[in-house]
Amino acid sequence: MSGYTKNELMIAASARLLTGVENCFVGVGLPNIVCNLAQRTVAPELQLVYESGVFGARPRRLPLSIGDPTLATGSTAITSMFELFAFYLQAGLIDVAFLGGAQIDRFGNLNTTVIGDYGRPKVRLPGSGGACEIAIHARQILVIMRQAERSFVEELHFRTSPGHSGDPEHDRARGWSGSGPTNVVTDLATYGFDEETGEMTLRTVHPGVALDDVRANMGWEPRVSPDVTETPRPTDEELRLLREELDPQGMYTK
Amino acid sequence: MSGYTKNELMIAASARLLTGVENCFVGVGLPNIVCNLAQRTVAPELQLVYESGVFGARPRRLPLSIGDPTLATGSTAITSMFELFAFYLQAGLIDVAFLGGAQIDRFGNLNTTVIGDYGRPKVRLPGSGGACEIAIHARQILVIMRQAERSFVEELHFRTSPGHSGDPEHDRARGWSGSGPTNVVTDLATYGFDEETGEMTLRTVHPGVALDDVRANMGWEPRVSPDVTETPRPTDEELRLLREELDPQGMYTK
Amino acid sequence: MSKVATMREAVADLVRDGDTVAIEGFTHLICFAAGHEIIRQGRRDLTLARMTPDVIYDQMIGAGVARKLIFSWLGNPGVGSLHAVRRRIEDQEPGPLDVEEYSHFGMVCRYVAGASNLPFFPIRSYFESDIPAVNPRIVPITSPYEDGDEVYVVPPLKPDVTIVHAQRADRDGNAQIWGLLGCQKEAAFAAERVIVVVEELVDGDVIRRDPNRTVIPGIVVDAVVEEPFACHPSFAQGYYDRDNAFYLAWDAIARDPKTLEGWLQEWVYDLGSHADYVEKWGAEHWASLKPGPAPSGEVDYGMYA
Amino acid sequence: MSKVATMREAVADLVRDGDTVAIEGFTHLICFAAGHEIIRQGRRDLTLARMTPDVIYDQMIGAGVARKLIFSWLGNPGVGSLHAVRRRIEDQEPGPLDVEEYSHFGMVCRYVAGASNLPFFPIRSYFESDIPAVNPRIVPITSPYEDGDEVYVVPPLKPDVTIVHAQRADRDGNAQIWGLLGCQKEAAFAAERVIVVVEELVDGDVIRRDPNRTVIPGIVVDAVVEEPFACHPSFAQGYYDRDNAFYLAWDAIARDPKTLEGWLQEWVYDLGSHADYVEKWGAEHWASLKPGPAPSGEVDYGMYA
Repeated sequence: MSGYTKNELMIAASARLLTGVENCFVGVGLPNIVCNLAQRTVAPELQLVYESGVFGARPRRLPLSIGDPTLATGSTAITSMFELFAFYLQAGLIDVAFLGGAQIDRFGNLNTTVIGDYGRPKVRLPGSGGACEIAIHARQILVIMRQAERSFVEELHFRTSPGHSGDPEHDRARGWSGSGPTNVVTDLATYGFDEETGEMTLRTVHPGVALDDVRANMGWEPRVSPDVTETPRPTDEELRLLREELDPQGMYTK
Repeated sequence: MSGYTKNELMIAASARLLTGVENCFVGVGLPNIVCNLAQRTVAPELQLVYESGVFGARPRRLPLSIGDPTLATGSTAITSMFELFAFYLQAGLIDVAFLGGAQIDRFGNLNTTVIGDYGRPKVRLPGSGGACEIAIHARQILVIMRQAERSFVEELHFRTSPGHSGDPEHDRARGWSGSGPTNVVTDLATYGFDEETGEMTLRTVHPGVALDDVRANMGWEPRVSPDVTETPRPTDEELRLLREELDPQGMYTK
Repeated sequence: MSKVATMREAVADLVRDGDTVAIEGFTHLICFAAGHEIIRQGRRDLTLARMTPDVIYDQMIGAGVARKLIFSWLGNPGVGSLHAVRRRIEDQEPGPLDVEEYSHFGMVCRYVAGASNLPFFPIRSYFESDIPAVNPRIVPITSPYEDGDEVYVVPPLKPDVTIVHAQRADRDGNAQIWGLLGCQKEAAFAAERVIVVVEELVDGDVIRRDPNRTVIPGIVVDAVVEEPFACHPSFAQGYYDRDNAFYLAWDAIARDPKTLEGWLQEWVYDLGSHADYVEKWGAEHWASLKPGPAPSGEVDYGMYA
Repeated sequence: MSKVATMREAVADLVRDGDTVAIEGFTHLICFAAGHEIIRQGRRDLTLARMTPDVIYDQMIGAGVARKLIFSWLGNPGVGSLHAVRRRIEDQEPGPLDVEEYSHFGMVCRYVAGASNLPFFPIRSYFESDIPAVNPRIVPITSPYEDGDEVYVVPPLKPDVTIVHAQRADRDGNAQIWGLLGCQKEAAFAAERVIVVVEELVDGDVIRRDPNRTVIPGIVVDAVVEEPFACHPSFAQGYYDRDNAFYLAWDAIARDPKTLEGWLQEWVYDLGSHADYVEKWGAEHWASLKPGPAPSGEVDYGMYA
């Protein structure tokens, strides 16, 4: 089992960030697998929350969408979306949420709206969904994205969801329940954010990836942690869970 | 059956005001009997709505309070009080509501808060409850009160719930769903409100009551309709329903 | 993680002198047993919040636990007055009581704002009423849109402790309620600490079979107390009836401070717990309050595996 | 008073050219059959509102019914893009489409404001986002209280017509939903006219046995349509599964305007009604989407006579 895919590494690295977390806003795709893996390893108490209004979901199959019927059956509570956003999210009850996007900047601001000009976009992306308020109010934001020069950019085409302001004096005003993005996991490396400046900071580089590969795939010169290390590989147990229990068809792990 | 009590007359007169009405905010006591009588006579489609959050109640017994369990069982819908006040009442879906109070003035403004000074009241009354917003948003307000000089007053000690402003130019601003008080039924007479001035206007005097009795029991010289008549007596069928079906113990009709 | 506690433990741990306490429930599911335990433990200087203070707050205020009352309708529903509260306000006897009053919708929206982390909540009420004149926390603001409509706003209400009763909950505090819902959900989400008292503690699977029935999720709950008949003389839909005779009797009890004190001595101080109260009323009384059956029927969520 | 109608009648009576139409349902209970009937009846110049336009609005916009879209997340959930909508926006092909966009919470609060007769609704979102810069209807206001917090407000959304699907309703339109609730209640209360489509028309007594399950009361409903499988390829909890294979297939269908047009011809224009659509998919398909049982259990409301 010593071999593993890039996705398996990203999933395992992300799951470990959930150590001890009690609840998490889950998206579909990778975040869903990440949460399922964390529940079976580092966060046995983890409750899955979906913006569709489900709390404490126990999906019996891999959901294709965040509104899959398997999320409702057997969950702890189903609530209107108003209550989910107002009473749970805006009130600061959500510990962790996953976000991603077409573009991210060095302060963790995200673009999920357009590539090009808003009025006549080159690519019309989905828009905010709940991302704007999730970025503001989830206690902690984890970002999972593939890394490339066109997505890790010096300047966003559109700021859909706020990260850090870059201004330590005025970061995350009162009334924002969350502390913003804390980690980014890509297919090349993992990053944290500097507590002072809010700037994305390289923490670990994946096995087999050179620091220059990381630099070549982003639009700015990254701040590098003085104690940068290699990202830990997935353990045999993590790989077994992923392959045998969570995604036997390899929908998300290949 | 030619004899009847004052309450029976008030109930019958009030019930006839509900002719064809589709839904009504019900209080306990007289309004509850009034609505039940109307359902069996002039308003067979009438839905009973309670501010406790019940729509389409079918009480199997006379409820002592607006939160009686008999109101919930077998009703059409139960809703949170937020939704009842916001989506039903404030949105203008309630056709008729009953209000009363310790004091009423000539424009139908009501006091249910204090007798005397607010800071050190002679009598501390219950306060608004839902009355303030009901007065603003129910399409039509019916008032049932015993008439006396101390309760039909020139000047309220406290205006809890607005009636008409007395200023035809600025009565019932935009955003108010209701048209205000339209009728008052007392133990002596019934009143409407002048469409121009919003002033309470004597319409009918109960059998056996002299116009001077009516005048003697209010704090201002009432406007009198040119075609003032005698209040119709309860019919035999109304009395039968009240005595045999709706209130056999005479809790409210005696 | 189990949050199960006794009423004594829950009140001792979570209700502190000087707290703002909301025991909510609109006529339905008013947790009298929690109020009695707060009296028994001698809490003082509480600010008591409730839409309808009801007999429970007349008892608590009569027992001297509160310095302030936040409310929207002050009466004994279907009966008349709350005499202990009136004595404090009208005669300042045995001392004054601060009051802060709203309309029902205003109180509900205060809880909604508190639950939602909003600095204010807009409502179309209070127009041409004297209520804002005696409560400066109700203020007008103007719509920033073309309409320019003026509305009033109320501030968030965030109790230190909210205590609600539910028919059932699991050990994590996921609570299900049917019948009148009042504003318990909003009051619970708005609070810093939450005690859920239930008629029955049930397995988590019972909750998960009908997740749409869950009104208060365990995530906001600090303690779950199983205490049958805890709402008496209020009621629990499907479990027992409202004891209207007691509501009527309370009027006479509370009219005189001496009879009120005697009642508190006999029914609260002299008893160790709500279990003693249930026993003192006797099995016959509880049998008389039991309703007939009216089953909801069931729906199918479907198994999607 | 019975409000029962066929889908053809309901759409003919209640959906008019130029209307703002909201077919709501978050992933769950999206009434595709109503969208197809609107296409079939050739409505034009609609403003379509939905949190998640989903494949239903890709089909309707592909068919040319709309001039404007109000939304918060524009995608094929779990799959990718809505190609017909993207062509209108990116290439203005076959013509431009006005867009007005919010976040999810903003859209929900627009419906809440619309349902509540409020001129605006405050939310703590949009801070440091570019969304307000491209949507001038999202504006900042300041709390009148000591905190002085700045929040954003959104305006009410009051659709001319809201169409929602429910598992069941009675003939007066009292509708019950379980599983995901989305914002259907708020969208229905906000609308001038409401069509409720159901899997099953039931006796009023079924509704009255469990009044807490009622999500939309008949008082706001203009027409009730019984139309089984009306949500396909979306789903009805407990009745049929989401047809994920169709959502995946739609990606290829909609990528090319010609295949999209062919699909509309075959599956909408050439069929007289949703019953034909159900028949064309065939019994085996519906059997494959049927979930196993997962009963809710029942509760007791108690008979208080």
